[in-house]
Amino acid sequence: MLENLFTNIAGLLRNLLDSAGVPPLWNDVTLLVVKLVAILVFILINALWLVLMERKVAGYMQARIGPNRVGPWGLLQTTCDIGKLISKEIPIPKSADKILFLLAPALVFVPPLMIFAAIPFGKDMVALDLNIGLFYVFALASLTTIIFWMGGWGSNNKYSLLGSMRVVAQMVSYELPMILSVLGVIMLVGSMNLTEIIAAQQNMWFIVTQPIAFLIFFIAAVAECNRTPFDLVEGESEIINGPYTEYGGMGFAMFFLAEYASIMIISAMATTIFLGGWLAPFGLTFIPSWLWFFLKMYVLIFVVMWFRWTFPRIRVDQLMGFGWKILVPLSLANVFVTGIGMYIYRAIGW
Amino acid sequence: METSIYSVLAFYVLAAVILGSAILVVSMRNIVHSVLFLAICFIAMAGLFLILDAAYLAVIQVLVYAGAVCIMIIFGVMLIQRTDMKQSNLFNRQTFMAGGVVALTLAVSGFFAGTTAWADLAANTPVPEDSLGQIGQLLLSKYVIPFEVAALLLLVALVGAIVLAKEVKANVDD
Amino acid sequence: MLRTETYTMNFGPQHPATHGVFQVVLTLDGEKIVKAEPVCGYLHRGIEKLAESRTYQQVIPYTDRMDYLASMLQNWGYVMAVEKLMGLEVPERAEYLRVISGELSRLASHVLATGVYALDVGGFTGFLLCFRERERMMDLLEELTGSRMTFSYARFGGVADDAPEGWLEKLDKLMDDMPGYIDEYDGLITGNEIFQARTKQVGGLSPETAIDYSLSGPVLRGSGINYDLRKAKPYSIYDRFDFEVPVGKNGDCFDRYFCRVREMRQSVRIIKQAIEQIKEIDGPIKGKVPKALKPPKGDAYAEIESSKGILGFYVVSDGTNKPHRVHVRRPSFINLGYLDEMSRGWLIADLVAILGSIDIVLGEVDC
Amino acid sequence: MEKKISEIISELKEKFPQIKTSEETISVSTEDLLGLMQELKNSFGFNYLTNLTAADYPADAKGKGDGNEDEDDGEMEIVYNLTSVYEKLYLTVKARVSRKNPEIPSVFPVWGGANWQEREVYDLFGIVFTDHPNLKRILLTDNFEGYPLRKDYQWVGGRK
Repeated sequence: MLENLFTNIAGLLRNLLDSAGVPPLWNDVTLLVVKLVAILVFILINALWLVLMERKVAGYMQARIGPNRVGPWGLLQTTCDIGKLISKEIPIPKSADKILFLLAPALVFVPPLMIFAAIPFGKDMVALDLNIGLFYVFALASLTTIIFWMGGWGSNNKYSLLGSMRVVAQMVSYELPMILSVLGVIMLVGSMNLTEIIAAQQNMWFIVTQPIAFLIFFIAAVAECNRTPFDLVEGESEIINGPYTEYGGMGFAMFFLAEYASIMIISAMATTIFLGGWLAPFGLTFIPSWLWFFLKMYVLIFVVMWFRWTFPRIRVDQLMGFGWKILVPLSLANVFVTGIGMYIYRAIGW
Repeated sequence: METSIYSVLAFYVLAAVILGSAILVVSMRNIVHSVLFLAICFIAMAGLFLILDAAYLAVIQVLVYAGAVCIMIIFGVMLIQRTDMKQSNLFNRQTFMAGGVVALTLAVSGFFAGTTAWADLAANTPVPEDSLGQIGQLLLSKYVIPFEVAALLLLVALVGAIVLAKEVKANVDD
Repeated sequence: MLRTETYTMNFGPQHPATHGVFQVVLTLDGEKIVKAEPVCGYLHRGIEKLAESRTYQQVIPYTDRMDYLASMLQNWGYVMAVEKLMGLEVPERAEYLRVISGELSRLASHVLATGVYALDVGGFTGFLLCFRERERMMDLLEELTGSRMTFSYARFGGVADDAPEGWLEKLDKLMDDMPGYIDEYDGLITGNEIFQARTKQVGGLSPETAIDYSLSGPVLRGSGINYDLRKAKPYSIYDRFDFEVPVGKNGDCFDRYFCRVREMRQSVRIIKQAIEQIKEIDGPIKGKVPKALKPPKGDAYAEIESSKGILGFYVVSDGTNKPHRVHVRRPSFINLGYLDEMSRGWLIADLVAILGSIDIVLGEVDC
Repeated sequence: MEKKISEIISELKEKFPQIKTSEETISVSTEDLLGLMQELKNSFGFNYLTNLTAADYPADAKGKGDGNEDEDDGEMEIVYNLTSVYEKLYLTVKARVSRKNPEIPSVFPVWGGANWQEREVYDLFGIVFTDHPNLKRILLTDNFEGYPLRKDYQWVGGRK
């Protein structure tokens, strides 16, 4: 019953539309729109909740309590924060490039939304089942760079410019090891379809067969969403707040929430590729598949937060050196070893 | 490939976006805006590939062109001082020369476009399901020489970039 | 070959990493610092001038406002200079109370410096963990003096008040816990790979330069110079305690930071010994000092080891009840003087690490 | 230790006959200053300039009777506190300049630590340190008028 909760709702909707005499194409389009809206709502609610979770996690790690005034257990804290931020004026610097400055926070949620459309949240729960799903995710993720850069450049502030320079350099550098690290998985599966990748982990998760790839992917992914120890983009003790220095009110909130959306994305991707996605481990199938997905995702999100409240920030040249001198060669070696392993495997005919 | 009214509509919309943004790329006074229109142009082209069922190419288009080539141009923009192109030489003596080159390019590509038997191609070879695997096969068998030459070219460019970027000195007075 | 253009950037006066209102005008080549020109004075209140129109006693609260993170030591330095000028004797119990409160203040200052340094290199948790302990110290100091930061505890020829009932026991308890806390800092901050990568070999300072530029405190000792006034020229009763002077090896940011951490352990040692010894001493906490204080004509210079370095007070008397001139040798100010040379060739992120490792307090820099 | 300081002072007395000495203090003229400082650093190991400051002694004010009344306008005294870090020795050097023409050679070539301290003294007293590499105001703004730590400085506004 719970297992197919969401697929049943979708089916119900489709039947309803069919019986109303809507042509099939429009039926599909309507359903897709409904799915996308559902995903958007999901992202926003989750981002709100993650902000609170982050503050709670931080609080407990720092021997304090964290927000606990608004609502039970402080649950409504971020909701109130957003209310405050929405009601605030968005100050536009005099010399800023107005169009870019205002466009950037508006666009920043587009790539996460489009990426989530391709992620299977559970059994038969994927809005767009793409053949090249994995690549699709990376391609869209690479577009965020431009949006951050737009914001940083448009602010016309030297700190923002330095920040956007770092964004661009960091994201380009860490995209490479991230893509290279999943090549091993693609080789093993022989497909870039996310559903097939999950299906291939029926017997064994790829974190077991590709542990190094998982590490590289996770490190690079943390760097991609600019989180500590790779948060030099914001690096508040160095460059104030990087590209978002000049943003206030909702403009800032959008970037802020987008950061949590990208944490969700990397955690969801790592879950899908390496942790078996929505597959239940040890045959614990009485818990619905989508719940498994969220559980795994939240474990990874917690790890990312744990990083943030433990590590200091790395320096910009160390960041580049680490990416290009360690992660890239390591991921290439991983691809090479995987290839040899597959060859031997086939030769033995196991 | 079935031609529905929607795909035709999508084609014209995308084509208009591509042409419009391409014109804006060269006519924008602000170099930063030019780069952003270039990105839009690339993304719209990815849309064209999608209409042609070449999903892999579309994704590569976004990943490489919008995600990487544009970023490289952004680097270039950030490294130069001038962002305002008020004194831009949009029209000058070189306009005629450029016009000639463009006309020649148009003529050549038009010639090939006209002489290719599109109808046969479209009819006889349906888009394969696994386009990626086939591209890989072709690159390493039939087109291995161009593939390797391109790789070599990139390597040369890489080495050149490293040599150029090495030991850059700051332009300071004291 | 390619040449690059430099540009200038204002690092401050409003900036999260300048520890106050302080500006560095950076000339940058990309992110690399070509020149760093410190601009201070945003917090200049003219305390030296103000002191000239106040009586000697009235100057004590002004000293609180300089290094407000270790005000106990500032009070102490000032009263020591005036005592030297007047030839006053300080009762033994008062000296012990001064040492205990002074070392506790130094401990609080170092704890904060450690935490802030963690924050400077991006580790937020270290910062807040350090506040946890500082809170306990502040509570104790409040109980002793009635104030959390601006103590004004020292008096000419003694201290304001004796320790309240049970205070020494509470302090003893804190000192028992302190090594555990410091181990925690070592685990979370000092031992962290990224922290070490950020601070080791960064902002190196040779012992010769450190001496040449009159740097003092952990900055000097981090470069391997064993010079601590508490050992070199034992003032007050420091010759009665058994403690070591931690020194660094390479003079980099890490050494300066680590000196501070190890100094905390030494401070704990000193306080524990002082608590033991003060129990035997029962006596007045204030010497015989006339109400209207008129030191004889002349001048005196006294220096103590504050948490930031050598804190010197130069007091000139013209025979009236107001000082003719008071000058403060502020360690933060002079340590900051070498910032430009120290940060050249490093990145912006390193500037933050270097500035943090000097451990300045702007109230003291600008005076 | 006392003995060592007195030895140093008597040795110095031979080399610079004009200086006036007391227990741990040397008074020197501006002409002899740089030579004396160099000697102190190179021969006696005073490698550390702990403190450099000044005090104003105008003729009309209470500073009178400090032994120097030959100038009409009074004098300003610059005080150097020197330390030998390795030998643990301490010495004070004082030099006087006239208030009318406050000029004194910079000791920056001897100790780098003089850099900011001399700037501070210049800022607040208006004493010009000749040959200082970067003598400009440090605590006050560049367009500040007057030198506030001089006794005759009058400020406008604020409470007395």
